[in-house]
Amino acid sequence: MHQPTSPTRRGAMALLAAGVTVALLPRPAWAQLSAATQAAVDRIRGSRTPQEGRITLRAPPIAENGNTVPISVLVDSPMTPADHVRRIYVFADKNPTPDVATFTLTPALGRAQVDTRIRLGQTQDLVVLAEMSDGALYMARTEVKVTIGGCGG
Amino acid sequence: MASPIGQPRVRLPAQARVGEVIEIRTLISHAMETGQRRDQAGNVIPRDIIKRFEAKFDGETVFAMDLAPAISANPYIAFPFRVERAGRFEFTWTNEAGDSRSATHEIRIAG
Amino acid sequence: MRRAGWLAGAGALALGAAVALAQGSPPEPRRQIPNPESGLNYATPETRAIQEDDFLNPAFLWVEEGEQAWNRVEGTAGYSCASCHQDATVSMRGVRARMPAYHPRLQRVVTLEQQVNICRTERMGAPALPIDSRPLNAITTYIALQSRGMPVNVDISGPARPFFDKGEQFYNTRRGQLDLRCGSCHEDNYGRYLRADLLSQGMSNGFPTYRLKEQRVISLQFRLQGCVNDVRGESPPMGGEEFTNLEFYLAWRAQGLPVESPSVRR
Amino acid sequence: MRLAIPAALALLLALSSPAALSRDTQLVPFRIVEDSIPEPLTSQPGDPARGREVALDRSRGNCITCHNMPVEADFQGNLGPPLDGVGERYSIGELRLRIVDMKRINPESNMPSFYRLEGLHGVRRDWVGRTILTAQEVEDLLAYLMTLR
Repeated sequence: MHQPTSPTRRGAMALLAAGVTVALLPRPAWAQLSAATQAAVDRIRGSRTPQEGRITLRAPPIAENGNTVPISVLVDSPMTPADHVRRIYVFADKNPTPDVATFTLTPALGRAQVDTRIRLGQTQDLVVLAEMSDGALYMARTEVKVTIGGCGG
Repeated sequence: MASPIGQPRVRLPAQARVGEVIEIRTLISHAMETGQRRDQAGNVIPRDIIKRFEAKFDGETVFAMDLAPAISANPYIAFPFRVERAGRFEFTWTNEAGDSRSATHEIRIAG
Repeated sequence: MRRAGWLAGAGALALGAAVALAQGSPPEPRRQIPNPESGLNYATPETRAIQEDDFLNPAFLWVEEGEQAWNRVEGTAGYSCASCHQDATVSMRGVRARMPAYHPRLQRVVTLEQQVNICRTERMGAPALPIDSRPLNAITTYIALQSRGMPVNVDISGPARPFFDKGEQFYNTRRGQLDLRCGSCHEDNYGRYLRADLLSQGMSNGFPTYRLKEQRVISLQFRLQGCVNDVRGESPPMGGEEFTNLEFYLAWRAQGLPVESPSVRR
Repeated sequence: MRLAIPAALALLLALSSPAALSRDTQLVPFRIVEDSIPEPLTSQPGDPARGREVALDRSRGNCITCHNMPVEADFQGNLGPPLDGVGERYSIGELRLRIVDMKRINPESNMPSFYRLEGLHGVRRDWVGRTILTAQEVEDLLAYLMTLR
């Protein structure tokens, strides 16, 4: 429907498009976190060690504006009373305060997925923890580059 | 002084098959003031956010979200729901002052 | 009374056209970008996805507010917008596509925002709403939505032409400490990156727009203020003559592009 | 009444023009020889480390907004040519004129004049009478650019 006509632009869009729509887990979940995020994660995990896997975290690799960044978290779970996702925690590692949201889920949902739009103050990692009904914890993280505007003002 | 919670928008199908997982999408008009911005005169704009969202089905909480100031203005929240019977959803947004706003939606079983 | 006003307006419009014909309008100017592209083409897939789904697009909160305002009686005359214009989905269809337009009685070009305020102050006995205020943006967003998909088609002929010319002059005047004209970015360099910003052609067919940065619906003239400010220029006021003429020129630059209001931009 | 206005104007001018003049005269004099300014604007030699900061600072040089630079930084602009090797392609005098006032070389250029006051239109109030860079910042920036070989 919208046909690009500018070759420079088309190249740029191809670059952008190449990184989009894929689920990302580009770095180990246990790479260094900011002190504030680490403290928040420690409060949740207690003595538990989060595992990798099960979480699909979708976020744009490049956010056009950090004030409105669409994100989606999908956790692989049957969502039955015996085996479901109880909570999903989202942190922005380098925001002034890392807390973004805590979701409380129940088996009634049928699928463990949440979508929202968040604010990121700068390029940073998004960190997600998922707590299962049996107490198991999973963790994922992905980097979102937040664009820097051209005009200095 | 919290500003009034704006108009909610909710989208979900009016009917679904038994066992079908539907998507519930919600949007509410709200500035989500972080408390870190200043107005033109240099005064801090007081923090004023939607703090909690709850979805109930026939009176039972099925989904909830605790929001921090890092949620964008006009919060968009979407989640799934497995339809087992006809019933009534109630969605409630509550700000830090304890004011809340609700919307209700019925769902029927198709066929 | 109301009808008489309409007729007088129509008469003046016809007269204006006749005068222009008699005097022979200057030829239609040639566009620097003959085949313009919407800013949508310069947005990331995520931003496009928000625009392309009316539920994801938060501007529809403004649309709903505007629809309520349309039917709300305000002012001393006891009228709402609907009192005169009835169903906006019928009466307002195409209006956004041909605004700004020459106003024969006021003998100048007026924007959609200004036309709403003219109705409010002259017909409804209600106060004018501040330019770019939430209630005004809600009404203009609701009105603009009724033209979605229709090609921008402003009339720059006849008595409108001097205002167009002034807008064009503003567009092409280098200003601010950075000494840039509008076209420095939006004609000479679209498709290139200014830091992370992929420069668009600066087409106005999506306004009012929901801007991700401001997290609200903004009017075109609010955006124009931002641009002038960014080149370290002293911005004219929103709603003033300079930006109104510039908005008129910008609409002509986007002639033929579909109205996308309310669009979503970074 | 009719007299009062010019009087007030004259007073206003008398009050404001010395300030404006003294700012104007802050521009250090320089001599253009062909397409270069051969002599430095300041007696203090440019500092490449400070110049690098100027080049990257959004509120000062902000070179990276329009030019690709040989530094680790996300989102480098491409309106102008890449700066890698610029210290080899031009003499320092040639670069000095290009930074001070590119429009002396190409009036159609969109590169801002970083050390010019006259001939600007509608400058924002807080920038009136000020150049984008100080003379010393120009020299620091040049010292950095000359390291790009």
